[in-house]
Amino acid sequence: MLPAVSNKSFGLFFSAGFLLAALTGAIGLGWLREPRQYRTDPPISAALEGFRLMPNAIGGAPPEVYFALGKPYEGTAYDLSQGKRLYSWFGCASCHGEGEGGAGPAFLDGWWLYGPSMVSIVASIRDGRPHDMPAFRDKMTIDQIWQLAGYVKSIGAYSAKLTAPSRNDAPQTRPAENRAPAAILFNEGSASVHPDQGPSP
Amino acid sequence: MKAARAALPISMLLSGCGGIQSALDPQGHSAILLRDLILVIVAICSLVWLAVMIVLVWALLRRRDREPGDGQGSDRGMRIWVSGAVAATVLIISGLTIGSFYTTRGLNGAKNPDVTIRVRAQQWWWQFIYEDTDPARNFQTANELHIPVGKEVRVRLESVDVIHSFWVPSLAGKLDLIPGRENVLTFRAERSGVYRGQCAEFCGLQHSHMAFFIIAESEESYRQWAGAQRQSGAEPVEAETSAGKAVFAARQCAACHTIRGTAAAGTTGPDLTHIGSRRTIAAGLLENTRGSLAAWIADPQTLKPGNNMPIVPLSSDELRQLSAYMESLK
Amino acid sequence: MADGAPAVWAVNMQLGQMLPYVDCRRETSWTLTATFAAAFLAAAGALSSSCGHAVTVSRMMLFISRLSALVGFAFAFPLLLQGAATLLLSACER
Amino acid sequence: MTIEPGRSAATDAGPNEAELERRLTQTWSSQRGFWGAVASVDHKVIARRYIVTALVFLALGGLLALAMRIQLARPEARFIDADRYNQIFTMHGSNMMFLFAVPVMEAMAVYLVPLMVGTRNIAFPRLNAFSYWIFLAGGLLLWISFALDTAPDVGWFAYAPLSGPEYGAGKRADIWAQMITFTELSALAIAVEIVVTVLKQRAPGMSLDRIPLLVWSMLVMASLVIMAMPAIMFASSTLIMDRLVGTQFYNPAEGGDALLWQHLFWFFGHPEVYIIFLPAVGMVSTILPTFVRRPIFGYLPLVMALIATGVLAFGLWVHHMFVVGLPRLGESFFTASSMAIAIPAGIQIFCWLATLWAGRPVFKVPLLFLIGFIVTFVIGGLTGVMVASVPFDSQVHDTYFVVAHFHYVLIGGAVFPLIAAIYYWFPKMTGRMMSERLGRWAFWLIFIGFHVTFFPMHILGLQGMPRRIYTYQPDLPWGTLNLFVSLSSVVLSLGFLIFFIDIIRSWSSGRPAGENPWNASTLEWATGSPPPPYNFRAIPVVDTRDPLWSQPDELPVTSGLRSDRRELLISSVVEALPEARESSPQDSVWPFWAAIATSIMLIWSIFSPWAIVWGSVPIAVTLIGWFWPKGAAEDES
Repeated sequence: MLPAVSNKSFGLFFSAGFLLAALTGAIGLGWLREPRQYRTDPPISAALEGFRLMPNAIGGAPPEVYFALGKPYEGTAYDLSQGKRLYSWFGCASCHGEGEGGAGPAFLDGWWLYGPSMVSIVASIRDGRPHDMPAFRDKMTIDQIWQLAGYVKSIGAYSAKLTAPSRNDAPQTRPAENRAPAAILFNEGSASVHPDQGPSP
Repeated sequence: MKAARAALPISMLLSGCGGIQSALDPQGHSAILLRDLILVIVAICSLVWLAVMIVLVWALLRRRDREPGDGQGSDRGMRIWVSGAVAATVLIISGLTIGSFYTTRGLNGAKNPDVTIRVRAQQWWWQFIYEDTDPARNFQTANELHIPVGKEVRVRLESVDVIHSFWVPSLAGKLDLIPGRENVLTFRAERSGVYRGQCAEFCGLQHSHMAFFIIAESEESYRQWAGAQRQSGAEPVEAETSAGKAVFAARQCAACHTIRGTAAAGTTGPDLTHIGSRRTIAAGLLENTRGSLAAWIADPQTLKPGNNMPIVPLSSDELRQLSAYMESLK
Repeated sequence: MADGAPAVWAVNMQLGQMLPYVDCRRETSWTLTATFAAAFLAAAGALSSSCGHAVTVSRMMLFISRLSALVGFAFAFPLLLQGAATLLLSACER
Repeated sequence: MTIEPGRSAATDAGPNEAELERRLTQTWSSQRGFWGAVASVDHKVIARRYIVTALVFLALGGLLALAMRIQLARPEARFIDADRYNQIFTMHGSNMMFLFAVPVMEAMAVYLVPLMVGTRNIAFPRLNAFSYWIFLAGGLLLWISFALDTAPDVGWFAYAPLSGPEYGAGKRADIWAQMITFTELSALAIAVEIVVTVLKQRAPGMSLDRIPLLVWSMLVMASLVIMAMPAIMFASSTLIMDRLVGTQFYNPAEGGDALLWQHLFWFFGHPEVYIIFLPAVGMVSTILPTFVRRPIFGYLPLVMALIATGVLAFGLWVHHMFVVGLPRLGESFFTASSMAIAIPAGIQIFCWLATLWAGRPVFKVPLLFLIGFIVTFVIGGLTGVMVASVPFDSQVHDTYFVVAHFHYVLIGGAVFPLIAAIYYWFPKMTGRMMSERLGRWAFWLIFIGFHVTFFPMHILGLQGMPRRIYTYQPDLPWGTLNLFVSLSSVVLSLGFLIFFIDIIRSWSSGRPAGENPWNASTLEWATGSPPPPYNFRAIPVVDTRDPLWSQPDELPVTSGLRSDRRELLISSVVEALPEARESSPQDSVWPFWAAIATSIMLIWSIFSPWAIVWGSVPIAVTLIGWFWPKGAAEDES
């Protein structure tokens, strides 16, 4: 007969195991952490302005603070989803459609006129580009521009991030960002609307 | 802490009306009917509870002289009592149900309302659009609704994003705003006053700070107010306010907010054409003073974390001018 | 037997979600008809179960038929209340 | 009564008692050590594990509640920020419903039902082991996500579209939805076991009208689980699909419907309340007679009430949706049904009162909690009648009135009986008594603490305080009452603290209990405390509702089951006449591995739909291991 003592030791053993499993699980899943930054401190915002561009205004380097924060605007689901809302609030769709392009170039195809780097996309939004891309410097704050840039980059991502948003609560016009649309559409070639547009601004 | 201190002045605004958001202090036709129903049901249910408690205490403490009965006699007696109690329950429940149906009938609004307002709820504020037969006379406001006393008011409820719920307990019961659907609620304020309402369906981060005010006033002052609201934003007269207007146009503000009569035509945030005339800002969070306007513009993310207004970097002069301009938009 | 009462009630709950739209649009009264029919069925089932006592002999059958009768009445009651609702409320009210 | 024995080998008819016990122990007990414990399929071992884990979740959920009360004690407090608060109230609700209330009730069923119907193990014991590991994995998933700041923040009801792809950024809502799948999977598994155990494994003679009321209630509860849980599993899976692969179930722009979620959720969510409450009804109806020294009054109406409540539970879901703008006529149907459920509830209360009236109450701790239950639950039931009315509900829906109402029903209606049940069956489960003195302290602190905490919430709700707000403004007239409620909640938690201390203390050093310390009447008291691995030396035969009262000296028993292998007695559904002998599975570690494989697939599928494809391979492997035939062929007699 299994005596009561053995049952009891099993109970204790079990609670210890329970705690241990929880602990190891927490550590093991630590990489999933998604801190949400609702309020960017003004000094950090100011520092985010300080990215540097090469003379061709394509390549460049983000500010140090961007790395210190852990590159949040590309990988944090919250920032990506805010970027998605900014995309519709600031009327990006009027020229770029839902990413398929229009008066402005497409993002979905993964062909980037000014390269896929964050700095270049941020510069495009902040300062504008030739052929009627307006500057949003006076319309958005710099944090918003970074959020939007992160989202725009995810529209044309060749491999989707785990944190990429999926469909909107709206009519579906294209594959969602978490399906890596560029991987589907890249080979169809660039849908550039200004064939004369060279790399230099 | 900051918010607590900043919010304190509202108490002055609200003082004198303790039950400003209370189902027990009804000031509207529907809410009065509902209060009566609530009181009747609560009274009946309290009596039922008391009866059960008396029986319970009696059953526990009664003197037991004889052996407890497996005897058929006591069982038969109990069967009669239990059946009687069940019959009483059936009667009470039927009464309450039918009474509830009658109240539902009474809540029916009039077919032809005097005022119709479109409500578009969004995370985390209320957009109120006063519609006229002539679209040129449409105007909109945010987080503050003026209605004429004694008139049937119909609100057409839509949601821009997630599910919200329109609830002004002093005037009527609540009704949800659901994306993809339109709900209609009709109510009538019986007395003039300021009534607070609040989103009652969990709608995300700042669900707690999504309040609005309904100001019920005489027909005449309502007409005056509506006429004033149809005007474009006031032209600044002082140097400070015109500097504020320039700041508004030059900085990020105009991308999200509209001030009719200026170039600012953003639609993401509330219409600010007459923000100076509103009692509160930020969906009932702060009383509308120049100080709280400045506090809000300077750091909306500390006062209401996660809302969609960004921190716009401004110098202290710009901040002062901008808040003066906002205050002047009566 | 009254075992059908819950089923009748369940069907009527579903109809109550669909028929008011039809009734409002076409000015019919299907909700009312369906509800009273359901209430009648449930009550009749319950009565037949309770009358069944006389003929059933085995202890288990007696237990089951009594149980069915009580359950049948328990479902006839909400059906009657629903009938009252169809009389008192119009199908168009939202 | 004897059953035709197997052809040759050892049966329980032959040898003397000591020899028989030795053989049965050898056959039924699990191996010692870690793997022995993991592989065990003994329903008592698994149920105890389940109960302990669920109580741990209760304590954790209670801590969350305290954190919320600290935040709400003052207006515009900054103890917890909005984001964390939303996670906390979501965690509190989900944890209490899915990780505490339902599992603990099912665990009580897993422990008690086989003993009360007089069988040796539950049906499908390996599924039972699997179910526990899945439940544990789901609980860990939720709590680890909380530790990592990725806990769901959409409420325990997770209304679309707030939980949908556009407004629920990150994996928070996915974690909630997948936690649902875990816990419902484990709940469904147990429900199936209970239905089969009750219908096919009852002791000879335990016909339908002699089944203990607890077993009846568990049978109804299990049927409810089987019918309600698929709705929520469908809902949570479609939500994940909407979020991950872009289906459109809840997207009105593409022909989906945001209200579909609410219909599906509440079609599960309302029966859920009765899944928690009906076992409590069974506990009350079983414990009460013991402490008033007479059989329950009104067995038949109580069974009817259980069944009627169970069925009516499926016609109440729209009363959670009275303010979404459905036709008033359709809504009033749900008013009628919700009001009508007061009739079976009333019948239960009246029958218990009659039992109390006719008996001689012995005021031990379990009876105290039952009295507390009646006082509290009647209030919860009556406020339930109130919110069943459409117009009444339009004022109190989503306010603190409803918070008060369902805490009266869930704590008053289910947790009080559960505590009574733990005091009552603790001696059976551990062989030791809990402290009468600490128990009285716990009762008075919990009872008074509960009422002073939750009663004022009714008033707060009528004063217009909505639910799920992380703070309120100082000028609203709710500050004083909220502070009072927060202070009262300390009293309540003190009571629970004493209760937990009593459990831990009594487990190691409580007074030893005999076989039947309360002089109760049902079969579980006819064997040792704690029961041996084989439950009963010989399967008892039942010819009344209260077998230990009518046959106080010696229960009649059957014989004929083999003692050298695990065998159960199968009986007929209605009359419980013996039909066959059935072998019962051996211990196995495969359910554990299957649960791990399933967990990997379910968690992976939050991130990639391919998880369903590749994750099913290890599951298939573990299932093959699980079902691999071994050893002797079935004894077909």
